[in-house]
Amino acid sequence: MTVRKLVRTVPALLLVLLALAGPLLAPHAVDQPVTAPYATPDAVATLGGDQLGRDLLSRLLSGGAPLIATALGIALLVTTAAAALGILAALRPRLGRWLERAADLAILLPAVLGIMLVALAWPGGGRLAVAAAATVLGIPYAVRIVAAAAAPVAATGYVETAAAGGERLWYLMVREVLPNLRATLLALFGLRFVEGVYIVSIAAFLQLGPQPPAADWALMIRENAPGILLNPWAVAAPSLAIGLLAISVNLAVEGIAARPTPESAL
Amino acid sequence: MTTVRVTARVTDLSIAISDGPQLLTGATLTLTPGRVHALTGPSGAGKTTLLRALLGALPPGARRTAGTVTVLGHDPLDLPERELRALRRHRLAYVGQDPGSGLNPRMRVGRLITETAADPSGQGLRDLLAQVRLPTDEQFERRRPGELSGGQQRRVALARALARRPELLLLDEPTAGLDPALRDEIADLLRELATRHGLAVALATHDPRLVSRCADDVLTLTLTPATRRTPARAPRTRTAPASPAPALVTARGLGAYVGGRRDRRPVLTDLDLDLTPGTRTGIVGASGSGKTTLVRLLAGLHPPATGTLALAGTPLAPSHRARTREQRRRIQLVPQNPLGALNPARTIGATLTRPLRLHFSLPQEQCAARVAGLLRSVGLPSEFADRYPYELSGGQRQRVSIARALAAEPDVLLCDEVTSALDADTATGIMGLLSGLCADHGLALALVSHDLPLVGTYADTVLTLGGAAPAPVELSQGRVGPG
Amino acid sequence: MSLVRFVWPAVRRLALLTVLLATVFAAVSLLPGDAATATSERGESATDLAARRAALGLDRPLAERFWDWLAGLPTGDLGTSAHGRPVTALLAAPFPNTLLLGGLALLLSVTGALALGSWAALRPGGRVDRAVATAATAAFALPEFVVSVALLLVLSLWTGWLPAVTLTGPDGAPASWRMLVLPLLALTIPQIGWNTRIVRGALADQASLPHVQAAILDGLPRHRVLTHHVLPGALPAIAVGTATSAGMLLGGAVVVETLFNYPGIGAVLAGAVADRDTPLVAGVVAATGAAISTLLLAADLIRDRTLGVRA
Amino acid sequence: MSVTRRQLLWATAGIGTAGALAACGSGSGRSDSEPAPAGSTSEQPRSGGTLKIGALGRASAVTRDPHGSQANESDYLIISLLYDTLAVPGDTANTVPRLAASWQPSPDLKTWRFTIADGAKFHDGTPVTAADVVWSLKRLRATPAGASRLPGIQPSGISAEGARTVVLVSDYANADLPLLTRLTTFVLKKDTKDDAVATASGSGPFKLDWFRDGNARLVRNDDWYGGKVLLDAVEVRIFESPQALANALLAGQIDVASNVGATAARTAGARKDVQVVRRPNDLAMPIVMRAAGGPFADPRVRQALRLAVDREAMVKQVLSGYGTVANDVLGTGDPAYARDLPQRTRDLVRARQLLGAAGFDLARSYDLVTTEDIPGLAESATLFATQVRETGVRINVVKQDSKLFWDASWLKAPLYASYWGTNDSVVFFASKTMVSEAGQNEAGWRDPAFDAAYRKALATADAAERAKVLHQLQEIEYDRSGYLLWGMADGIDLAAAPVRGLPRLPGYGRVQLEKTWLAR
Repeated sequence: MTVRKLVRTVPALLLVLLALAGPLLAPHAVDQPVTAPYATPDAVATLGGDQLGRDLLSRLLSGGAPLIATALGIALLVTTAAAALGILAALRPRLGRWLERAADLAILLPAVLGIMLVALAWPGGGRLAVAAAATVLGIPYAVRIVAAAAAPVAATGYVETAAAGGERLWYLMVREVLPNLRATLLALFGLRFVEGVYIVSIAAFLQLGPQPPAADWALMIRENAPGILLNPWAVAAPSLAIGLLAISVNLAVEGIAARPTPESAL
Repeated sequence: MTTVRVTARVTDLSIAISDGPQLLTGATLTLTPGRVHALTGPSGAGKTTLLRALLGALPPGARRTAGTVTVLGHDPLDLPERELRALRRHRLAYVGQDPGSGLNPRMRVGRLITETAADPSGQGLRDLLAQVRLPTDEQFERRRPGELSGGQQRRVALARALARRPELLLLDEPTAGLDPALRDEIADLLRELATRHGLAVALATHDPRLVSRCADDVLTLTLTPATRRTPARAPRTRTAPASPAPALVTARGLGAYVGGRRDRRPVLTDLDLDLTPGTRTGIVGASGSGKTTLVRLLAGLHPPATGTLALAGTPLAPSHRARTREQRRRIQLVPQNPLGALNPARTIGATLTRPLRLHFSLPQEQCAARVAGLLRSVGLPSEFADRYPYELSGGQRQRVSIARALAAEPDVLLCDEVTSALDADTATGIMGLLSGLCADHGLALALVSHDLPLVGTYADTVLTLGGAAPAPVELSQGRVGPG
Repeated sequence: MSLVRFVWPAVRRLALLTVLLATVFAAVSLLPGDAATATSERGESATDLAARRAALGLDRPLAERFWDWLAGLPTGDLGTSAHGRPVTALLAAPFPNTLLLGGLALLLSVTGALALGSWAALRPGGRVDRAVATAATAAFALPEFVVSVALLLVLSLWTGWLPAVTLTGPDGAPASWRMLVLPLLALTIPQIGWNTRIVRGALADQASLPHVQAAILDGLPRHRVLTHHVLPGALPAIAVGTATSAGMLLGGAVVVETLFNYPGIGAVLAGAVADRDTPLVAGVVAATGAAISTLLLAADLIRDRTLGVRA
Repeated sequence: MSVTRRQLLWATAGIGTAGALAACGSGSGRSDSEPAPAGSTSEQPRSGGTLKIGALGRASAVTRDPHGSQANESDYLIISLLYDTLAVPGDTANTVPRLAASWQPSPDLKTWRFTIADGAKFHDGTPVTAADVVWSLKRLRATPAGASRLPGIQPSGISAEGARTVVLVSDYANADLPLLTRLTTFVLKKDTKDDAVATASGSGPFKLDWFRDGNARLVRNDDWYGGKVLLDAVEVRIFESPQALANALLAGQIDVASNVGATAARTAGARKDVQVVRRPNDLAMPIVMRAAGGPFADPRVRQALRLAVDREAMVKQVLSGYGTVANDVLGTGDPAYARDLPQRTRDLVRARQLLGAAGFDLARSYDLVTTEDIPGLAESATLFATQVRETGVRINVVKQDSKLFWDASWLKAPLYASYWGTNDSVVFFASKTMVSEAGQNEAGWRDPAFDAAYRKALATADAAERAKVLHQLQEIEYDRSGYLLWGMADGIDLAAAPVRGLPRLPGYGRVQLEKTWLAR
């Protein structure tokens, strides 16, 4: 791992560390009103008050970890499932066609409707429901990407020779095809992480997923939106946090998964 | 002062991959207008690297370690990008090793040639087509590279190169994979271009006929000491049965199709084949006659439409998934394309160790020795074990692929164009190794190749596929039938 | 292009759409409560509730209800909503509005993505490339909600250049085109982020092909190599990529339409699910599904045509 | 699960059987709409101009049937401008005549005779007859929610006497029967077909120009019997979210944003050219503690919670100050409201004593169920839970999807937050939610003394006597009911500068735009 690669992962690690340590640094309790609703920044609340007058900075510091955990969970689940199914689809074309049709079906289903149906049918709703919805919706699309990337690898001489030479399916998947998909899978992971954040935000907009008084960046954006003219930080701060999170994670993933053959200039 | 104007001069040029193998050492060359200069030497000696150095386009990660290059008064290796681009656009021309893939598949022939033409008019286009002996009718100009034969593609690429009226023409293996008649035509064409247009031509080849036919000067590049190894015969103790044993692989009434649902066409119809231990069977035929399909069918990678297979008398399932591991060990395949034959993510040593552990579960410590032996048997130094495939040339990878097949100590070895990427003496070495195994260990060898002289010298029996089969090939060495 | 090549993918897409509608019908009925309870008033007695459930036909088995609804589809009758109004009438104005907004957003985002992606691909790893990549990631990471609120503040409330919400005329369409600008931008920005990544990836894959390397060695100028040798080859991947991501537009539409009060199908969908209004939900999915299917069909045809040419 | 939309269940606007609504000016002094329009009294009202008014509603729930269930406020606004009810809420008196010019009760307060205003005509010119009214009332009574809209009146009890008198007979003596005719009794022409209802002509101050997906344009009805209408036309716009509604007004695209909520009011507060119209006692957000059983059945526990809540903080934090502190008795706008009951304030020590005395289990946590239908409802539950934790009671806020809440938690859960979108008389809330046999007894509260006082109040015609009984009723409610009412939210509208004469009434009085005019 050259130094240049490590440097690109630093922002993401810093942000995640800050989010994990957040609750400890929070000056006030997360659900304790300390100032007037949408109060502008003052000595007590450095970033002002949210809709109930709770300290925005404390909620910002402790609102990161749950969102990151959810998005991380979604990204990991979707990437591993997609890797397994995608490579399987490439190695077994007949099965691949069925997975392709399932992916088409999922792409037709509007994501927002999918989230609603899964989250509302889930007993008790909440964060787990949205994570499940995001995973179920994300997998077909991701399988399509992995299958497309795995197809040329599966057709190469070394995979065919290994198959003809007596290797079993799981060995072909794990040892022959998977190592050559590192770049695709890492890029997919970065993409699904950001997609996870996006889906939790849309769910929060539809009042699904994390419930008040939980502190969660996506939920904070929707809760404080009416008061944006009173205390712009109430929406700006969590939005910036989500933006930085997405950029830093993708920067890190692109750093680690530097393209195998350096891209040729035109 | 020589009155002859020098087009390009290379003195003691050495090029290496940063902390990697040496690609080229101490090459010296002078190119003058009107003369054809041939670069020969074994694969991996740096012919292509030298050509690309003249073009100022070294492979990624490679850099000049010594020597100078001047082309038309400039040093292409550190020319500013704008001038280098102009040099390549107007005064230099390069035709790559595989021009078929070098042509934009979506462009029509007319567009391909006029894109870089100094005179893009219709007449100019027709002159160029005539010059490279291509049909100049309107219908041909509208065809796309996909609709042309290999030879036609090569000549379109040549026309595209000549369109800009260059002063220096660089060609990499201009006649590889062509039948003899076409090769002579290309050679005469290059000769005429050099003399009539005062073009300086440099071409890399390992086809002796081309060199003798049109080259004025010859530069033979030698392998750097590290890569020079002549393949030694691997001494093995198993005794081969003296009398011709019963057939190891018997195939009766084989039939197969290729192509997807819409463009299915039959390739093999009602074919019988016997591979007996110790014999070498050559499989020849025009491209597309089903040579590769047959071999893949035997290896269980292609579903047969009709016919049955048997290995040593017991029926053999058509798909490799249904065969026992032992059956799959006894039949080994060496794939056609050397570039895709080895898993880029694993070292050569790991690739060769896997069959040993899978079939013989050889303990780890003995594997290293066995791998070194295998590498030596195919003429590669044992240090290659911890190298990655991208650090090897096409020929070297092909030899590793052969070593991997031999690691499983198979009874049947199916080779698909194994010498296509090898130069003559390396190829001879490999064929010698395989023949030795046939003789000593009763290996049944199936050799697919379009290199008729090779098949002629080494195959005991020859199976010809496809309708218009070439004239029967004499079995004795030396004579080559019409291509 | 023989007709058969066109008919078969179309039939396949139609079958997929029918399967999707069946799953949606089943899924909505799985949700707790049903259309009758969802639209009942606070004081309604159990007997009245049962009477309304029978009136809405909710006591019939699910499969029967689905077939009746599907039978009406070809004639354009999408059944009646839980509030007693014909679904076709409910969607008559909103669907074309969302089609207009979504269509424009897709067009804008694809052209924008092609421009940005190509500009970035000129110098891989260069300053522009890194800047475009970071901007694209930020664009599609920020939820539509945040983008909409920011646009609203800057372009409407603080500067007053653009109207804050969309008001409709008697025909159900937005009264003036200026009301279309903010929702369009809010929908396009995340989509441009997504599509730029797709274009950039497709161009990168094409750039490594041998015929592009040959074009470079021919000394052709950078932009010519891009437009004539790289882009044509990348078009199929770009077409399929952008078409599949068109489905996300509806997700954005729900947010943007609610915030800018744009009279579209997104808001109707959100309300319909809240009311467990199966015919209305299925109607919306049928409409959007048909639109997305045609897009995917077009993308398939582009891909087949360009790939068909390759040897 | 409505998306941040205010979904007032107007069905609760059913009429209480007794009690008169004093002018909304009672309680905390005259409603101050700051900034008061410059010299409003001195300006001469001018006719002309089009008033663009925005109201909340969901595109998927749009309905046109005056007797149907109007989940959308925008639908109710359009219908109440097109059609007339017999009577309407008034600011000086509780029930102001509209289509019914006057009404007389029979001695036993069971039979009431309404006479139709003279000159009342439908938009197409035909006069309004008693037969039209009777047909309309019977159609209203036949709707699924008919019984709760006209409590105590059977379909057979609606008949006509001659062309201009309508007779309503109640099952029981009801001194305030006219209250029933105020909000839902829209009158259409006789025998209008169901599918023709949407385009049926009404008798209201405005006529329909066009209606499309919840938006509508209404033009002035020049020969309206109820007096001169000043506005040329009214354009009603449907808005999915209160935020879009407020933004539309701030951007000057609409003239009035109806019922936008406190946050929008504070945002507009900074703008000098925007009037913030406050209508006190508009919305109650009580915490309901189940009295029939479960952890809160013991009155001492309920009393403890009532003492644990910090009412000023709730009004300040949840309503941003746009509201008034309440005293656990519903019907704060009613003149008969017992203002003299001692205002309960926070007393944590007393609360802990009561919890100890009642042996309340402090180890486990209790669920407080709520929805997000109304801005502030979920926030009130969250803040309440935080405040009560100081007495050791751990409360966990559970936010449910709107449908799930009305099916599973309403009327059943031990502790939940409810809301009442209209402010009516003490007796209305008693009949609706607290009498043992009440249809919507949210707390499951059975109190014989309370029931007796309620029936006595209904049967007494004499005003002084009724006031005494009503006060006694409120004392019982104040001591033992299942409700914890910490405050009453103001109804808030935003209006552009030139708008004059907007109604000041809480609840559904806000739709009376016939006197509104534009000083532009």
